[in-house]
Amino acid sequence: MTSTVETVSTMAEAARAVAQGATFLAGGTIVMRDVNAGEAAPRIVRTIDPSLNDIRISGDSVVLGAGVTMAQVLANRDLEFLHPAARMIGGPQVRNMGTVGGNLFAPHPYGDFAVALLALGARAVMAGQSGGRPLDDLMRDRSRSPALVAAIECPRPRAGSFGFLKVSRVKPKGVSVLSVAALLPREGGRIRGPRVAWGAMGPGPMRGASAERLLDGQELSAATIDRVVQAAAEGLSPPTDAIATDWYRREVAGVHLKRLLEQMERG
Amino acid sequence: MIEFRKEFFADERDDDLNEVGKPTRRQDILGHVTGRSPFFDDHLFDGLLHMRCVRSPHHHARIRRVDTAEAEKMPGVVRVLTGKDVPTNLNTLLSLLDFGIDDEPILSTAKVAYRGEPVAAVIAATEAQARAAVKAVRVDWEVLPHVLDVEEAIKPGAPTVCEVYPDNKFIYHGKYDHQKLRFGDVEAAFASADHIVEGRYQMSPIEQAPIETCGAIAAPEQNDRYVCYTSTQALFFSLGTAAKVLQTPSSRLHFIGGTVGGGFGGKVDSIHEPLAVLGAMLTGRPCKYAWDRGEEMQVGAPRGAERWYIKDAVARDGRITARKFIGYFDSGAYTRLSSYAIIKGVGHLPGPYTIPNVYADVYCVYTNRTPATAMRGFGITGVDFAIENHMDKVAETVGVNPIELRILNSYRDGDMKAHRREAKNCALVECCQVVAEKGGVTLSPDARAATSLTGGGGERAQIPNFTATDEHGRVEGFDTGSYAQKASAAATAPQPPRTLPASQQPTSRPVQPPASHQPAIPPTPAAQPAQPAPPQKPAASRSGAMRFSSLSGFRRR
Amino acid sequence: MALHRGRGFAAINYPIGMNLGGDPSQALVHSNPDGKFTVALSAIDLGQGMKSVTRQIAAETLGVPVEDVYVDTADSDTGPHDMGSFASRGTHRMGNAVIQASQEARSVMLEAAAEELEVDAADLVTDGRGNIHVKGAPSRSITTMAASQAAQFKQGRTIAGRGIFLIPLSEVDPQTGEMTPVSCFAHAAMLVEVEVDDETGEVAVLDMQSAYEVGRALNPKLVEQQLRGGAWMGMSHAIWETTEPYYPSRDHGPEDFNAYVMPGPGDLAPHHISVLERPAPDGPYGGKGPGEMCANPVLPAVVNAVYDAVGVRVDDLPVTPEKVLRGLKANGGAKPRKAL
Amino acid sequence: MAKKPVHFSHNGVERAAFADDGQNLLEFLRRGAGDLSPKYGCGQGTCGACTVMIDGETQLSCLVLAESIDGKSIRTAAGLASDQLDPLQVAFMDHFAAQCGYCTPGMLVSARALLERNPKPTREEVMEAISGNLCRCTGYEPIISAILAVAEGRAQA
Repeated sequence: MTSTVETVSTMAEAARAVAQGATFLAGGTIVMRDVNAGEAAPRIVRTIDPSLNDIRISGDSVVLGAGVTMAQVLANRDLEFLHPAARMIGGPQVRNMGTVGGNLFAPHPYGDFAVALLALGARAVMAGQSGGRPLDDLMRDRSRSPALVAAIECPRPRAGSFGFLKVSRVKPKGVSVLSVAALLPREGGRIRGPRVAWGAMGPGPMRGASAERLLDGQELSAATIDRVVQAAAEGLSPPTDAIATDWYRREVAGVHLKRLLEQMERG
Repeated sequence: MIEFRKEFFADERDDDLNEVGKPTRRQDILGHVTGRSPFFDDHLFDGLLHMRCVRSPHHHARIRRVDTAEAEKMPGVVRVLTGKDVPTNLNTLLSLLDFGIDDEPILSTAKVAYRGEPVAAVIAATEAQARAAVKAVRVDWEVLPHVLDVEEAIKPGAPTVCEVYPDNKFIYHGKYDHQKLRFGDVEAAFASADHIVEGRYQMSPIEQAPIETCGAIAAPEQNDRYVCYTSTQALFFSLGTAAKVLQTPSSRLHFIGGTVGGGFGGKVDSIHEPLAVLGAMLTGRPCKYAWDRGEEMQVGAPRGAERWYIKDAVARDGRITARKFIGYFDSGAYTRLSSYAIIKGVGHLPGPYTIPNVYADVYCVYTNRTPATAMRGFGITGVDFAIENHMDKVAETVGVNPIELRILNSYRDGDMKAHRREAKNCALVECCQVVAEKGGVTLSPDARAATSLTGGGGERAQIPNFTATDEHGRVEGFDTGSYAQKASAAATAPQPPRTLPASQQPTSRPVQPPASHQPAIPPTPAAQPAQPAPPQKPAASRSGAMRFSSLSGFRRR
Repeated sequence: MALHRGRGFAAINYPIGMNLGGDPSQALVHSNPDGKFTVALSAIDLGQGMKSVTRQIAAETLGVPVEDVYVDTADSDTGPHDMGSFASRGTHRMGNAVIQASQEARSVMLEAAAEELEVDAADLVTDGRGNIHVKGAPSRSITTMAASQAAQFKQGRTIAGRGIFLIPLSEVDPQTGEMTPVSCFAHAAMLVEVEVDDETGEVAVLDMQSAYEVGRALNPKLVEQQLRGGAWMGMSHAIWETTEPYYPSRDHGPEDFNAYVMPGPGDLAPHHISVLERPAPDGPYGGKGPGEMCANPVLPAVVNAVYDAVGVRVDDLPVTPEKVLRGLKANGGAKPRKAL
Repeated sequence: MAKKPVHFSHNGVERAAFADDGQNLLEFLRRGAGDLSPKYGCGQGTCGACTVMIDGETQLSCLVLAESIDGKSIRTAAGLASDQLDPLQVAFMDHFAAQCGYCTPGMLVSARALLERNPKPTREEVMEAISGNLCRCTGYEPIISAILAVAEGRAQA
């Protein structure tokens, strides 16, 4: 199927087209690849709406336009907590192209930035709708987005409470064996309401419920970490692909979560 | 991080030359850094058409019907080719050198034997249109059982991958279903060895992965000729193949290449040139046929997998007295170049060592996967991985330093090699010594004093008095002949070759050693019982007519 | 977690060219009236430097500066037959053909010069800088340009030469495998140091120490390109690459460079190369062909190093983290050997 | 098929051309603008051979919709040399940093973009900058050396 591309001036128009079944083209790293392969939808829409690239920083949260690129994230000091994840997306060219919104829909093994956002408890603002919708909802079935994502609202984590790790076969740029992000808010030394998210450990970014359960209310001691590591892969359904088998991903998930937690503990 | 150790072999070299030995800049470097080097796809043509193939989604299937009607009506589509459009729709690459029987269709019509095998080619105005039309070609498949493992493929009852070789093994010299190497008597040496060391090694299939994918652009030229810009690694292989497949005099073909974005062996197969030229012939317009990256990786022929079993007899001091190989090359669905790689590989055994008794049975095995072809180190890399991994096991078994072990067994000038030619110009010992020195590995005085120029010859120059030979794997149905002249023999073969039943196989001596000696080596493949007659093999191209090969002159086909 | 270091060694030889079909290559060399030479081939430069090495060989043989030689390849209308660029045959086979063609062209050039200088051609030598002079008498000289112009416009001589390399077709004995496979061999030895992560099975290559014997290094920088790039490829074959990660299953075959993994710039190991040069008696100026064999010793050396580091021997390539980890689990953990 | 007009600056020269619907920038530059220096290696964004600079940023031209560069400035390897070669080009020649030459144009564009935003990169920064450009021939080391030589002022311009 050959594709037709429409360019519209506003997000609202783009949202209407998406509602009618069009595919939204942003950075191009996913959709243009499909266009080249003859696998894209017949109707593609893009917008030159500048709001897509807005970055708004407030005291306790940030709002990233869905068209903000990884490079723009990396260029912004207020977004330092997102740099470890943004830095691990693709090579320099892909980071200049790939967007925050696109990464939410990047198929396995991509989507590591979304893993970070998921752990941070970010919400997606849909075009033409007020209020955000938790990424957890959106990630449940990424193939059927209910509407066009206009922006991401992301709480800013307290210093030292958020960490991200991506494991690749190729350095410095490679796709995920897995990625893992952890948000560990503390109250009096104890972890309260932790959020752990995994990449490449399921069909898309997934919460690590078992790790969260074992971390909640605990101090980040060696004993806690040991318990978490043992159960890390519970409830996850990693795929087998050219990079690794499901067995391998399960085997090393705990090892890498441990390394992330220890790294966060060291600060 | 590079040094030239001029002190070695200095008296064999005259270092006083004008141009040779100088670090002169590459002739092509200015073009490379300015982006002006003309790769095949850097030749622009107005009205260029794009060809893409319809490919099998199955490992093995009969083609009941190919329906191109809908595709032909798609926007931009100029023509859809199927096998009937290809003048000689059966080829084997080395037929230009009279080696092997034509076994591979250009566009398959009867069946497919690997996932990705082409059955039709769409020619359209844009690549996107060609891709869209490819999806509109309807193929009615009858899926057949498939086999993917080399040792499964040669078991009785395995599905026949390629009808030309019904037992899934290439036939060498019109006589044997494998290539033999026999030097001395390995079984006698095993019987008296201090140690037996065995191993099984699996070399992986590998993509050549040039950054430029493989392709060609052909266009009508003046004087009823066709120009073809190509990424080929072998200009006359590609030209000769196109002439043969298109039944056209080679004088009508003008091939231009030579500036290629990496090859590593993956651009020898001459897949694109015949179809690009055919497209130009049938449409009268310039036509490009190139792989995308996905095709390059999964449809383009990889370095084939190899499985090796090695068994050594080793003396207490680390000297290897016998080495036996059983090797299986995974050729994939068709022969391409694997049959020859085995010849080259067998001439390389037992590696750079002087071993008085050597045995090898190496099989070119057909499986339902992408045909294999050349890659950097073709015929050698896989077995060297096996040998040198094995040497490490030998070193551990006898408790000898691994570098020392290599020097101890290293071939020297004047030694007799297993293929019965004298070793000359050797330098393995010196390489080992230099690395030991750099790595701080202490060698014994003997190993330090060793040289490639000394210690060889004499008794080591002798061909063994007795070499055990055998007739296992004997096939009937081919005329015997040299490996280099077999196409003519094949032309007269009335039936596909068959392996003789075991009871009829002549053997000059038992080749199966006591089982206790070689648990890791699979039994010498037993002769297979007769199978139902395979489908009649395509015979269209094997008329008796003389044709000219640009590579090897006139010969009968 | 523990990281374990180990070293592995391998040594190989490598056959140059092939015996199939006599392995022929042809070359044509001619000069224009300015004394500049064109070498017409149908050989392929895939990056290995075919154009450059034949250019240097032609210049050396002709006795002219390399700048005065241009290698034109590959056009089937003008370049004579060549088997192709594979089997490490290019430098050796085509180099020999270019020498032969250049020798013939040189002899005509010297005859033209001799006629102008009124001396015997046998007494003439070239200085490699564009001059031809009487041996021992540099003042009695003529430029290659003047000689070429005289040949073209005055003497009616064609400064041109033809060359071919061909070996006798070798039979292979079906019963014993007796054959003449190739004409000469290159050699290599390699010591690789690796580091293995015993919790993840990941292998990092830390260092490579090599010795490569390549015949004469016809252009040391081109040789280095092959050895360095080839060793990288060998390391890639050893640990990263395959088209069929679960061979013999065909599932999960990579279709892009994200799934087809190869070591990136962050995976490189220092590679300390020593080049040895034992000239091949039948090679062009003793050259062999380093292009293929450079990768080969790395594969087994890596496997042997991993075994040395943790006691896990991976007999099927590539040495993925999964295979190492499975081996570690089967052995009950790392069993460092440190035998080298 | 719809054609869309595109005005853009191409290596400093103002140009106008028509892009096909869905056409990527790589094809547009090569067949539409006759700039053959960006190369097709994958069409998937995984090899970097098609790298160009768009308003000073490296992007993968195979994944850029051609019409989206309307009003933008494109630089390619073909535009690196003006009266004289770019120092990176000279360094690539001197360091034998190209073999087959197919990845070279994209590699040079990535290197040029690096040095423009970071004239004194570390080795790690160089490796990061070229990590989206695959080379199958060299093993990267000569490429890294060439770029560092320019950064350290060791290369002759």
